[in-house]
Amino acid sequence: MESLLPWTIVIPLIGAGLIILARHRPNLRETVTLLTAAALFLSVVSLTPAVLDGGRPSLVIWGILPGLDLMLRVEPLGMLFGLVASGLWIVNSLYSIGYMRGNKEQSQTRFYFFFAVSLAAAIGVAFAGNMLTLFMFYEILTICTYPLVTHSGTAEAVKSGRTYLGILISTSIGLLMVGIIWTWNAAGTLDFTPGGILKGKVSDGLIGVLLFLYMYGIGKAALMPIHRWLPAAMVAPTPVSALLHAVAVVKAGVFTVLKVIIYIFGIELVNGTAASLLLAGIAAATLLFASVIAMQKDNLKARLAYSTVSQLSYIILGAAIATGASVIGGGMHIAMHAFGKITLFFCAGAIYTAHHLTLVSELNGIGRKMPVTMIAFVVGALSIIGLPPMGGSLSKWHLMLGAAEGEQFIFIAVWMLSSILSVAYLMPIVVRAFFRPLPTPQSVGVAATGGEGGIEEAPLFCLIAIVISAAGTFALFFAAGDIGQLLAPLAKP
Amino acid sequence: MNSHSILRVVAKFMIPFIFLYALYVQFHGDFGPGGGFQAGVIFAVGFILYALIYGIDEARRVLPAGLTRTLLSLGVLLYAGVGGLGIYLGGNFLNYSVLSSHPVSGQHLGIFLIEFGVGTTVAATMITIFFIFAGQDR
Amino acid sequence: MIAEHFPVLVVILPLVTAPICVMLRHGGRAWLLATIVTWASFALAIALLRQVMDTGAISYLLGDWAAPWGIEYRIDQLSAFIILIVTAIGSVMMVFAPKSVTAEIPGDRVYLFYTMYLLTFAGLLGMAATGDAFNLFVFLEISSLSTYVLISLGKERRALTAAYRYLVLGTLGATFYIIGVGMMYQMTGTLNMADLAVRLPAVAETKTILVAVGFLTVGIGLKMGLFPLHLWLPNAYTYAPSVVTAFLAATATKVAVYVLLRIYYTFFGAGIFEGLPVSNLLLALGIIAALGMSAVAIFQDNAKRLLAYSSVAQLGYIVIGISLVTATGAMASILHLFNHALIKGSLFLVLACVFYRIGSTKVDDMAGLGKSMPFTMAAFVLAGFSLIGIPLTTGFISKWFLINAALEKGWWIVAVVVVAATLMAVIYFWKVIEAVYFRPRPDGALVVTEVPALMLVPLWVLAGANIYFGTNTNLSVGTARRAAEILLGGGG
Amino acid sequence: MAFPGLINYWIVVILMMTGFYIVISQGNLIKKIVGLNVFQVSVFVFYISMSKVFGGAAPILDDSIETYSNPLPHVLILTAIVVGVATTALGMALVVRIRDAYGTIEEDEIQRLEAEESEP
Repeated sequence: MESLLPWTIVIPLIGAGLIILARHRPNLRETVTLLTAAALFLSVVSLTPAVLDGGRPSLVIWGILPGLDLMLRVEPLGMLFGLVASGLWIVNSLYSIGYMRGNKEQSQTRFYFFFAVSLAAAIGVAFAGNMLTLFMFYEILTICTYPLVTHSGTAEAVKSGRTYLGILISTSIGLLMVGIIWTWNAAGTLDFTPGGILKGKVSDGLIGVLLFLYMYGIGKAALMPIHRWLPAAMVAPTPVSALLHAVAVVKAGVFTVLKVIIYIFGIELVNGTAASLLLAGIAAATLLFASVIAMQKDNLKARLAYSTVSQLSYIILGAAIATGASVIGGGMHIAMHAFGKITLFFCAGAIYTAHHLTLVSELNGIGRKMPVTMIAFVVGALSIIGLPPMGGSLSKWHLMLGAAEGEQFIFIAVWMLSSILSVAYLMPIVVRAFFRPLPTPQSVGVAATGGEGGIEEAPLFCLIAIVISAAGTFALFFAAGDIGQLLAPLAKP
Repeated sequence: MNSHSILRVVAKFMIPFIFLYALYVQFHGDFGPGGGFQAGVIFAVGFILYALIYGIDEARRVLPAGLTRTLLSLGVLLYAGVGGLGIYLGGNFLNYSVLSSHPVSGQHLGIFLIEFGVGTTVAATMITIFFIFAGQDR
Repeated sequence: MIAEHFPVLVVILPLVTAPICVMLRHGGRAWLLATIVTWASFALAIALLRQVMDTGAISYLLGDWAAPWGIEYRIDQLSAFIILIVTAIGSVMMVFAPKSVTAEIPGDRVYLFYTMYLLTFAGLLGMAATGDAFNLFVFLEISSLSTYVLISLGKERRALTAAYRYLVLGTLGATFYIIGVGMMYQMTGTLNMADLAVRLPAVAETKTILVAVGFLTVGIGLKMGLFPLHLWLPNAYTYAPSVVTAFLAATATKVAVYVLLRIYYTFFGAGIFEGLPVSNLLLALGIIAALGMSAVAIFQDNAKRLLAYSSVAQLGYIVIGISLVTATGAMASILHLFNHALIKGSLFLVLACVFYRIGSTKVDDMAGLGKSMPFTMAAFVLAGFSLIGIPLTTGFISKWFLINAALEKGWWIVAVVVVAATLMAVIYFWKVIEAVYFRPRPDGALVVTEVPALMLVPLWVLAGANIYFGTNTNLSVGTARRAAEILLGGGG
Repeated sequence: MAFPGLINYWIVVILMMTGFYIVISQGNLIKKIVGLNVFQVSVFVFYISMSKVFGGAAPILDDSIETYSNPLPHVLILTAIVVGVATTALGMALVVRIRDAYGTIEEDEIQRLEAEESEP
């Protein structure tokens, strides 16, 4: 199955090329997107059995610097991230078709093209065999998503795009690159090695410095105060927010955080150091503050974006605690949060497509018009909050278990508090949607788009996607055992 | 200056001698002080004198711009050509010893040609510069 | 065995062709000839580099006069690398040139342009090839004088004053250089570089030599636009014909840096850095250049001038690398010479394309070009990423080694400076990008289309080289490393 | 060596500084070039005086002469003079064209004109 490894990156790129070729025939173009997504998912899936058996398919592409290769190497965490990203791409493509056509967006070919390239980059991040390779794909991901963020080309989009790119590029070039070079300088290698490569090579002080260079260098993980790009990115069309800024891009960030903690530093090296405690404190603060901010946002997508910031810090916190269970929990949360959040974004986009509503305060009674969408929204919200029987509850469980294992009980309290806060920012939406009366047509101009009372759902493609992702969120609750089994090798030092 | 008969006559008388002196400096350069640079300048001076007395147009008629430019280039090419000939005959670039069967006479020949190239170029350059500036006000 | 004459042929060929171009007196034919010759030189340069990498330094005695007395051409890894840079850029530029030149230079002067171009080309190659300190001066002046002419051929009248200012400062610089050489000659009685390297250490402590170091540094600093001696550079780059700017930015300053490297490491050996505060001075100047000039670049509204300041800033990186006095540092500098030539070469070629179409390089006038000139602007984006140092581009490789060198020496503050300057590069680069892609064409502006393929192809060759040498670093890194090792290993 | 022995260097330095001062202080473009020339000439003097060997004859080969002055710097300076001439000629040509374009050869006036140009 190793022969399929390069294809995981090549397939989306070929797809991107075909999309350009099919630019004058929208139906063909969208078919290409779907087929590419399916092919990518299959090729990623085909790697899974080998990884489960303890195999580590790897491939050296070429030597880029003396002693440093551009190489791919699949390990459990990357496997999981790759599965999530490629699997959700199929769902998201369905959704995109509905959304982009429903809203008659411009430059759709460019949209699908960069989407495919971004996926290639995300898979590259997932399967990178050393830090340099990861960094390269990480930067490509940043650059390829920029045209998607500024898709509309309005002044606001340009401004947000500037924030987006400014923060992501400056942190990655300014901090992450320095961190990587410093690591190379100290350790003489950048290969992801179980147990880390820095042990015994650097002083404690330098470990602290490096830890912060990495954590703030990985801007995609949106640790405060460099989280501003994520809400800014919400000007993008919703499918972009859904797949990239709830799944691929932000998960690439936290995924990198986990990778660095596990394979560069090594859990043992980080666990219990002063720097890691400080980092955990910052992550905890980000987690709570972002939740509080989310409560105050009336714009639905902005609220979800801050929720994402908060949820990402779950994973960073898990990485900072650096025990076996906490990193497994962190890894698991990548999948759980991905499904939950993409569902929520799908719903937000569906509401916009069907009724052009963007504010939470406008959502009174929407549940009666869009029952399927809003039920899916409830499913996603429950998962984010961390209630069974949704996937999110189990990853949170592992994370808390990890905190207990590291004897840092305060963070258990943080997670509990965070759950309460997420109830506070998600549940009002549900309450409004189902229990408040619909506004009268006179008070809201947009209601003129359709008659009152009847069901007005988003386009069919959107609806299918929403149902699939909601079902996935639910199914993950039962698949958590398998994920745990996949990730188990991470806990071994 | 067409009215100054004395100048015209004296100049006419002088210029051949200036040229002759230039040639002396040119060809005696490999035995004593002298050489292409000095000879070129002196030759140019003779010509510039002519231009000063008889007018730019008259001088241009004798030595058109195209000709000076060609001479300028030819001088450089002669220099480089002799150097290249050294390569062709098995030595290094600018090795004159191989130009003739006897190294010393080869040296002699080489420096003679090279200096001739230098002289031509310098003279042509000087005249060109003079013309460019002198022709300004028209 | 013509191969043994390559060291001199690579210089002589363009030098001889220049007067032939004068005799042709026809723009098109002169271009054809110049193109053939530059490509031939490129081929020679490749052969030379291979030869040098196989067998080590090549010595070529002009006129077969023995080395310390006669003029020696000496090609080692470093000079071969520099020759490769100059010929590669020079030949690509020649392919690009005809349309742009015809558009910017009056028809009856076009053949003069190619003549002067070849002279500059030959002068730069001569500087890199020669092993004689005074011969270097001659080539320096050949290239400088022809450069002044090239700059003065620019379309606006300010090109004239820019050329004049450069002439005054450039002549001062060159004269400073010969003063320094004279002092070294006075103390050692030799002008041969290898010989100087042997004899200088014995007298390195004398005042004469210390003064000579000062003169040489200032003289070459003027030529390469080392901060604060860069004052001529922005105007010269801004008002010169577009192709000239691209060529000069990619090669002329690089060769000057080469001379500086030669002076420090070959003439004096790394020991000079112990006796004198040269490295501290260079470090300070490099840091100020990198930070200050990047900051100045942000506020420019003419893209050409913006990139000119960026060049001064990038030179700061190179000087920082030199000032580290380690093999990695020197290597980072040499590598950046190569990489920056590719980056700035492509960026200025893009501006040449823009000028060709809209007759201006003001950032405001470039608004909306992203749609009408997609391929040109894509090259700009690509080269810009390289300037910033995004992975997979050459700029990243340079930064990688430069920061590595700084950390190796424990000077993490230098790493901070490099990073800070990079972030400023992001800002000034993005300023152009936003204008190009996110602003509409101004009302009533010319409707423009993509430039002809004859311009696009060379542009993309250079831009593509940014990717190629960012992913396959065997040639650049390997050569730079060997060159740096030889430089620091003492001698030539 | 006593003071008189170094007198050539004093002359060189005085010439050099004179030339340099003219280049910097004069606003007239032609005068700047004159200054540049003085500056260059000082270097020529420096080379030539440096090569003089006390008691040495002109370097023309003859059996009766034991010591020669060093001929190499003279040769070098010959080259440098040629370069200087070329520089001067080019500088002058530029000045002529600047006058055609701006109507003046005073630096401050040119700068004023340029400033007006950049602020339309």
